[in-house]
Amino acid sequence: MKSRFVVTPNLCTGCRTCELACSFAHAIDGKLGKSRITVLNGGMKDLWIPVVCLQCDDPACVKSCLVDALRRNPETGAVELNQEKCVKCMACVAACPFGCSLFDEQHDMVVKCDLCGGDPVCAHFCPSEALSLKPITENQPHRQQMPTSAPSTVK
Amino acid sequence: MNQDLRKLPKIIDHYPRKAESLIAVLQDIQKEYHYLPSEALKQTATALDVPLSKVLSVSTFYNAFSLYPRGERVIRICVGTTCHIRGARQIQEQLENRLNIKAGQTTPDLKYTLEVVNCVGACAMAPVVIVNGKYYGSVKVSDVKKLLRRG
Amino acid sequence: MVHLIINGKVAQAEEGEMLLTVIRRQGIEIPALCHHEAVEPFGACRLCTVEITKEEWNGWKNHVTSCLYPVESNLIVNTHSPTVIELRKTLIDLLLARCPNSLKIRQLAEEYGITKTSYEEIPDADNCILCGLCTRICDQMGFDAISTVDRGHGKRVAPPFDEAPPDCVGCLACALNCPTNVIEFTDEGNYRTIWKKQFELITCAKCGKKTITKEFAEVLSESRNIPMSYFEICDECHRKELAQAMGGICSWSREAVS
Amino acid sequence: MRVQTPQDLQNLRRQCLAEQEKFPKRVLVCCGPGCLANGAAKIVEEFRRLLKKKRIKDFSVKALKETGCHGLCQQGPLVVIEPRGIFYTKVKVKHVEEIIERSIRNDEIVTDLLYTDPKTNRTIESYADIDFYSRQHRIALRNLGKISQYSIRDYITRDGYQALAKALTIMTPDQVIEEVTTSGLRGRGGAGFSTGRKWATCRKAEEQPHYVICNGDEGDPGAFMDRAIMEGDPHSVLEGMIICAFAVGSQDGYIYVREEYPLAVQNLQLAVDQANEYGFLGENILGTNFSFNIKISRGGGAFVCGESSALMKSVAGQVGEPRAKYVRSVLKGLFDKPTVLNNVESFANVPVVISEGGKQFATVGTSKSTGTKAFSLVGKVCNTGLIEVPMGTTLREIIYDIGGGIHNDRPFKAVQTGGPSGGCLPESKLDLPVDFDTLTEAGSMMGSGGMIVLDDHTCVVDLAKYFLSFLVEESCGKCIPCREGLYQLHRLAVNISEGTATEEDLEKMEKLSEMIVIGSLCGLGKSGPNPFLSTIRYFRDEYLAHIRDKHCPAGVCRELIRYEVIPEKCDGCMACISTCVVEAITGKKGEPHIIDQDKCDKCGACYAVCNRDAIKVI
Repeated sequence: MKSRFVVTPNLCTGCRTCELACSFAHAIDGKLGKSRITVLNGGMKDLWIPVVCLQCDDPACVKSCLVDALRRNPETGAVELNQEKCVKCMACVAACPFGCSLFDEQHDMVVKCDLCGGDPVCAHFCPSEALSLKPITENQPHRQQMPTSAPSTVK
Repeated sequence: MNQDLRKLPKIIDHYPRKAESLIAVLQDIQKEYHYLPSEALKQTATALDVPLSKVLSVSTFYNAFSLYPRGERVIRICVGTTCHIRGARQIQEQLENRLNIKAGQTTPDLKYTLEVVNCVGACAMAPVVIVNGKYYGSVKVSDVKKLLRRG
Repeated sequence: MVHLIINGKVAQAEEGEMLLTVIRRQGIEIPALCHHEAVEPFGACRLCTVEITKEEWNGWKNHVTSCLYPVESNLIVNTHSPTVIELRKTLIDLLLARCPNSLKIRQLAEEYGITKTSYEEIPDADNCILCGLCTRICDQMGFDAISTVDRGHGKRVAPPFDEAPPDCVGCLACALNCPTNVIEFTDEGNYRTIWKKQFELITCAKCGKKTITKEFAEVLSESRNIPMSYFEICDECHRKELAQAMGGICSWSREAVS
Repeated sequence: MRVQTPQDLQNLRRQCLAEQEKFPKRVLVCCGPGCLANGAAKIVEEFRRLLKKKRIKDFSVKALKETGCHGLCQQGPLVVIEPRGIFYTKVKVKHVEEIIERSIRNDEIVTDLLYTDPKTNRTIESYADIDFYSRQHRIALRNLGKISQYSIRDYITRDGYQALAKALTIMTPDQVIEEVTTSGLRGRGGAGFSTGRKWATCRKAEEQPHYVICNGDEGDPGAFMDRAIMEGDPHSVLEGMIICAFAVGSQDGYIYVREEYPLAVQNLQLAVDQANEYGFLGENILGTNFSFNIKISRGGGAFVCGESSALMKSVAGQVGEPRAKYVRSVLKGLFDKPTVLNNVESFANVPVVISEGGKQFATVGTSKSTGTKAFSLVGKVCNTGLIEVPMGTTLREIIYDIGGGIHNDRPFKAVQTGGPSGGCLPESKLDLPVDFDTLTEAGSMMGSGGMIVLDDHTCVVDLAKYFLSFLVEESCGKCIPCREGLYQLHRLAVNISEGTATEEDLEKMEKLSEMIVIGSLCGLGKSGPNPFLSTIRYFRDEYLAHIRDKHCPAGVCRELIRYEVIPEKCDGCMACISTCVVEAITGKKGEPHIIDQDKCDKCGACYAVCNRDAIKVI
């Protein structure tokens, strides 16, 4: 695990370039894919929160999948959805407490963020470092505590 | 029509409670009640821990089983190759016309069930007809009337 | 690592991989109507048949279904040999006789240059090609709600006794993966109906959007210990809630800073 | 009474022989499939009833034996008086009294019950002198008709379980496999795979446990050799299985028996219970540390379950759908564990292979197909019945020398072997030797042993149509080439028999057949088109007669024939009128009848009923 995808909402300007980058990155046959990241208002003016899969430690989506189509990729630490195995039963979409398994109507398939295989395209295009890929150094705390039920950042 | 299934637990307990015993249990149910009542299938499914859909799959795949009540007299016409070339077809048609049902059906009054079976191994005595388990060899078209009273 | 030759080009595969996976990895498209990665390969439709041979077989050829033929080193595979093409055409021709108005089969037929079946069309046949995907996926998910009944040409897929299947939870995996879209279902108002069984759909507590059926959620909650509360609102509202929650923390930290 | 050591077995054998010698005469009533259908059970009851009342020196009801199929079913019900082998044929209940008084109490022979050889018109006293028997060589059927079906002691008097004792106590599993391999024994179910090699592969498979299965499905219509062995000599099958289990290292065995064979299930279960009781089955057999149990698994009534992977699904209580065999069942069979599956007849041969030794066994038959093969010789042949001949015997010898030629001296047309997966061979092929490979090259196959002789009254198009409709009904429905392909092939065959087909249809059928053979998942589909392919190969002109001239030469295909009364021969006996279900025949008693061609649905019942040959087929 060389690097870690870090979300720092305070720096987010709400410009949604990340959504654009994600849609383009996941286009199929020229048709844009649904963005796996959504920038939403945090409850105050000018407070924007990029909402994206937290790659949980004990993911509800993996537990909900009855055909074992969701698996963690050890290199990237991301929980990846194997499209060929998915039977579109929508269990993971309903079970994810953060709504980060989505249904892409355009391509009629379930999608989720897989950190673009370890090099998230949204982090590249984010103008304000709200989304960034930080190399992991030894003295970094193992995991940053987040006040949600599932610690966010990745092992 | 709810069949009284008092004997069912004894039939099921005769075999280990494993999926492997399904066909043996179904055969004993078929022997006892002459068909597979739906209630019996449900209880067998739970007893052997086999999904009900799979029990139905097996009950409809094999010729031995019938989901519908059979007549008192089950007439089985052998249509194996030897019986076929020695006139089984005419005997089948005579029986079908006299009973006014097609092979595989039961008369409305539940008196007769007519079935065809692929070779029972008595080919030397073709054509063979079995009425309630009793074998009749070298059956001729003219014997058909007598057959209806037998068994 | 196993090395084999597919259509003249060398290909690599892991021990135990099936031929079809390797063929597809080379970007070669061959039909495989009864194949789905979620379930074991089945070998029913035979459309993925390819021609194989080996040096040491000196000329002898074999035709195998690639979906379940394990890779072997120095196997020579031809995915579009004349015999294989003719077999696929025959299979599609036979399928057209069975389901003349199935869109999927007609598309496949066009691909192989067949417009109309050369056999007698089967009277009142539905579009089911008995690929078994619906029953096998349902089994794989642990519900075993539907199965095939009877055998031979009269074989069909049905719930037990052709009544509402007790074990079905209305997850639609059967209907959505049927290659010829034969399994009917309706989502109207709060209800979903499939296999003559009615299910109540969960309505999102916030925005009223319909998600999965209650029965499905209960099964997931019990068997995979997922709190029922996760299912109360839809994915969109979950995201909004997450944004509000994270928003609360940031504004608290902003006040602390300023 | 457990046999703990080989010595115990020898003592037991002497004891059983002594019991038998108490009765100088023995009465053997054949209760095989054919004779049973002809009323053999009533004859046994009559013998019992009379013997209870009568006092006869040196004879009691214990010397009355119900045996398995004796062989010449056509002459059944059969009664044999040993030791002279007096062979009474077509015995009725009313003859029993006479047989007891004249043949058992005294030494006379009831001459009018003896067999008369149709060729020489001589009555023959002992079955051993009848051509039907003298030309046979019996290994798998060695005990049939000679021992009671219900007695393990009878089996032991004929060296029963000696081979097992030899294998278990003085041979190693590898030596057993070596012996079976050198014997050249190949699967008698029809596939002809080397039994020795199969056992060797299973023995080497690491996964445990190993299973041994006996395939008693015998789905081919017209075949009843396995039934006769299972009912008449079950212990030879058990002994073969136990030796196999010892060789491949298995503790659990199954015998899969067809649903249509209830008697076989009953006799096999009795044999298993007796074998357990005597110590040939169960824990520490014959005092060794080898244990083996056998369970009977009843089939559900599906021809496809003759195929090994479908059979194993059926034993596991599932639907009999075959799986692709790229991983052979010797490695992944029943419950996905290594499994040896052999046919009833193969197992029945094993004890002889072990007791005689592989080399000696291989001297019989041909180099590539050693040993003998049992056939159920049926159809339009004079001596229908169960035979066993060395491999390499020609079809002509079987049909004419043993079978006694064609019934009513009608012209021979073809012989059908291999059941629905086999084919028809015409007169020109009669001199082919019967073995695993030659018939296959000629477009048919030896198969499991059904041999159906056809005369000119059989229409090959009707026969091909019959086999195709049989397979359409018995197909498991899993794969498209078989489920859909055979259905369409059958539809086309029906069109030919109804005279609505064109010559292009023939080419289409041949092309479709080729694709079914290539595309099908299992043997049923791959060999399904054989009956059609072999009849079109040898009887193409008959197909063309149906298509071009709308004429069925054999007078069978209904849409192409007409039944007419021959006025001069018809004496107005009204038999056909009462049989005709569509009331198409009119006429008064004593006057020639007339068939109304519009009403007549050509079912052929009048033709079958008329015993004055007053109805002709055009």
